[in-house]
Amino acid sequence: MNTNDKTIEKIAKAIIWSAALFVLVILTAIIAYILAKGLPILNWGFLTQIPRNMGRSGGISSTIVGTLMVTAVALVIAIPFGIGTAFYLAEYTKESWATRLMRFSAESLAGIPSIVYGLFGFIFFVISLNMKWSVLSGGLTLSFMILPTIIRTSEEAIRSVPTTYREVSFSLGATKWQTISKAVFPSALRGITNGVILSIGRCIAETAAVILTAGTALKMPTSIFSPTRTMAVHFYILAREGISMENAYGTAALLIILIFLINVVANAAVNRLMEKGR
Amino acid sequence: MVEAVGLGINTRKRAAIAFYIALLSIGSLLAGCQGRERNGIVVAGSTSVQPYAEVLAEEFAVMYPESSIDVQGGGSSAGITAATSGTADIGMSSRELSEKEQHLWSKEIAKDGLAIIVHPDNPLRSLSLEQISLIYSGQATKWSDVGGSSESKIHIVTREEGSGTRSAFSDLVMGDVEISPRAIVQDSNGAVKQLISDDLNSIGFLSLGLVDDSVKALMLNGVKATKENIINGSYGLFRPFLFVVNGEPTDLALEFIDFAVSEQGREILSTEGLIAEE
Amino acid sequence: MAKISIKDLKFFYGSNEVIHGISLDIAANEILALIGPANSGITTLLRSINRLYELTPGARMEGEITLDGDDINASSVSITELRRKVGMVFDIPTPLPLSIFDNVAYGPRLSGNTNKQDLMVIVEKSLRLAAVWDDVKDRLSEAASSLSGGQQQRLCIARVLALEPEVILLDRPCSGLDPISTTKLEGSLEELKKDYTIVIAPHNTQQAVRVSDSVAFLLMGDLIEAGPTSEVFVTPKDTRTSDYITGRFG
Amino acid sequence: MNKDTISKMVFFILALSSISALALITGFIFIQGLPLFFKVGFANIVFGTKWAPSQGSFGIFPMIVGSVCVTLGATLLGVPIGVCCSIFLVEYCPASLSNLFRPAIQLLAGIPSVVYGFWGLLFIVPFIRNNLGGPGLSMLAGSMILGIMILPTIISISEVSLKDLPRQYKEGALALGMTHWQAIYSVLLPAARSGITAAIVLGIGRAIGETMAVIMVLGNAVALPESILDPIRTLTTNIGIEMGYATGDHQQALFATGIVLFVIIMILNSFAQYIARRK
Repeated sequence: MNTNDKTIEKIAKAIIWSAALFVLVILTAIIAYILAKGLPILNWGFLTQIPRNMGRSGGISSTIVGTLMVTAVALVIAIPFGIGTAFYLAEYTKESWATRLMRFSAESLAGIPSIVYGLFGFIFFVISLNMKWSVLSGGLTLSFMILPTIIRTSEEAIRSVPTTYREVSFSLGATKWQTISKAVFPSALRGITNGVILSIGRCIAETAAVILTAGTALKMPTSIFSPTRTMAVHFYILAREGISMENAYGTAALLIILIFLINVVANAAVNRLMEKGR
Repeated sequence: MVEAVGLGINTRKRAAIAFYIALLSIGSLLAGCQGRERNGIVVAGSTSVQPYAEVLAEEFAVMYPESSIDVQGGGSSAGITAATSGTADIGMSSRELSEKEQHLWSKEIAKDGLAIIVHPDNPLRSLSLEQISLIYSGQATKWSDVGGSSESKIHIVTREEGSGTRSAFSDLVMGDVEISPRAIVQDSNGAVKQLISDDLNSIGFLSLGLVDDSVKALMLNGVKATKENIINGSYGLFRPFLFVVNGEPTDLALEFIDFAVSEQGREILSTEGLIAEE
Repeated sequence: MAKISIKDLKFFYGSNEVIHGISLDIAANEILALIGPANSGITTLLRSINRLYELTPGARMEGEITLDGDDINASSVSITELRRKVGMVFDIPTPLPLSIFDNVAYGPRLSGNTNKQDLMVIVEKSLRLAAVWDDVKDRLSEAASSLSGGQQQRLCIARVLALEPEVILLDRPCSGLDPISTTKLEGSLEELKKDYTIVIAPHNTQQAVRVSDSVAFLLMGDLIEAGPTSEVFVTPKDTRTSDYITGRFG
Repeated sequence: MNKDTISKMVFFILALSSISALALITGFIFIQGLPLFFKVGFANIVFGTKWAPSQGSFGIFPMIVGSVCVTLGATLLGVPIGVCCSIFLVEYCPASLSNLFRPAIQLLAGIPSVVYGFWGLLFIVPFIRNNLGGPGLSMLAGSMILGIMILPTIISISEVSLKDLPRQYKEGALALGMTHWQAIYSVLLPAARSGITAAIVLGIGRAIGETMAVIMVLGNAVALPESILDPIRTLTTNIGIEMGYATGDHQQALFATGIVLFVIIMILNSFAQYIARRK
């Protein structure tokens, strides 16, 4: 090793270390800043009271409920359709131009900006179908948004199940349905769950697609036809309009904690489920 | 142990299926109910009117605890569109109705001044309509062009296309002259105010009722932007705040509009800084 | 009557013919070894007996295979019934990602047997027959993948036995196993012969000599020679057979 | 009917519904947006420089330029840092640090984009205004925020593709007498090229599609920018800002903007598939 090599080695190492440090610093700066400003705001009252005076005072309970309702509607619709489609694509079709087209369109639609879904949802659900600003409109829009992601991740998970599992199951006299439900599905569960977790995160964090579909009402939603405001939208409006920085930070901190918890809890749940098998 | 394993899978699966069916049936049950509850209306539109409508709604709720009024932002044109399409029961507008919108029923609830605002530390105190128009058309680019001492570039801040405040500003100040495309566009009153309060070289326009210490309202030809000067006619920048309904208002919408223009309602609006006197 | 009778079997992957017309009878309660070098069509032959080849896109067979005199490709035959009658063990251990118990109970559960006591009886019997009960009896709810390779392969045999099949197909079942596991596995085959008809693709000719009653030698998709193991190995009729079993090629 | 037939039909119906839904949204956007292309003219929309929907001008060229410039800026900032960071995680990172690093990056990927935008408004915008001049709301601010936002995508995907390389690659390179860095630079990085490219394409996709964060920091002016300190508007923010108002031609113009976005994403996606296939 000559001296020149040594210098390059050192420089490269320095650059890579500083890039990593930079990322770590930025990460901490964003997360720590929001948490430091937001955590002191979080208390029982903040979580359980309805926002008052446009969110200037009171809590954020209705936006928490709104977020959960919109996300739930989106998942209830997108999960069965997404996973079902993935199984159909992976297990029931032969590779052809039609499946390639479907995969390409799912892939492309997964990349379409959420604002385009928002625009579509606003004109289609809210106005054309007269569903007005509601949990349902918002949830449907989000379900359209996450459907391609769920199809793609699930299909990938199903395809990565070893062929031997299917062969074993068939050789033991299983029907196609038994093979899919008893051998393929359990093995693909982890991948499918990862896709679903990803989608839950996207639903909760989404602003552009829900602001004009679910609406911005602060009242507690009473049914899926009530208009509502999700936490991310609430944060956007509070911060953007300068209504209340404290409550904005509190909302953001809660969002970050929520997303963190969903990752941790879901991962733990999947691990426990899978423990038996592997 | 062995039994427990076999049992576990089955019960869990059954529970999951049952839960899903329950969710779906709740969904369809809700869908079976007729739309939103009878005692609720949605008021949506201008972000300038929104805070005042919020206050009205809160007072209204004290008198009619059974009622539910959702106030949402979106912007004047959005509010008028929403009222036209039925997405909102009442639309809020901070500008006059255009020719195409004349078929709608509308009620003026108050008048509001339009303040030209700069950073509090900006030495400039007064501008003429022509000077404002020069700045916004992009012809005057430095403060010294309009009588200021600074050679710094002016950062023009405007609202987005469709905003009632922008439309009122265009009508009252610009006439046929276009606002420069180089102007910074902010999508709410709060965002304009925040930006002006941060940037020493910026200029913007804002609902007079929302002006506070963080920004400075300029005089127009030496006339202060105050309620009194608007009433006595010496300050000419003001526009109406309208409630817009598609067809004659009925039921709760009618009661709410009547409340807004009642003596009590006018008093509330007046206290909040609007010109609501008869 | 032969348990399984293969008449003029041809097999294609797309337009590529890999088996060129084989006829072969397999008697009940015997162990038949299919020997031959790689790419001779042995695995394909095994997979056509339980119609598992149908999973492979483009695979197609011609000719006739009968089980107890019934054409296995007849439209009246239920494919799941057929596969329950003709069990298969693969060349590598293939535990499903389930517990040991659930792996063995997989087949019985498919046919609707969910009674815990019944299942327990079947599982224990099958694991004992496959000579793996003592290794796993205390850890039935653990993941099957936690077992060693040899234990896994015997678990797979137990899983087939739990179906109470009539025929067992073994595709190089010992290829990944150590000598001790192989010996144990071969020992259990001797036991199983009493109740089942076994077709095995051994992983070498010595194993064929050790375990089989009769043997069939395949080469490049042709059946060269078939007969009782003692005859074929002692007095092969074809020079290619003698070349192969004496190790000149393969 | 047996369970097999039923399940196949159920799956088919689910798949058909999903595909119809995807077709619906695609069709809807095109049906809403295309008429304007015929009415106003393709060139007048895509290459027109004046956006004044109330006066019938629908030029979105400045927004296309805006989207491309901001995305390019984000890529220039985010890709080198992200790739370096993934090299760090695979090759240099002490185990104790990586246990902190990975969850943090996962978390960063999940933070709502509005939070990024707000953070940028608080720190990046004033920094640019005070040190570099201009209003602060600018292409540069947008590029920086997007550059940070695409880091998690780039880091996690390139990390996986580096990690999945056969161990022999590195061992072989070191056995030939290469230094650690030479092994990374001349063996590992080229071998992981397709994965890293996929990461970059995905990052670009995320940057082009982002809306709310950039509405807050870009300034949204509808003119062609003259410097990186000028406020600009992207295709997504154009929809985001005016979506609520839009009726008639204006609404169609926003759908037309959506179509342009759609086409850009399609091209990116085809490119990504081409890269993946070449692998």
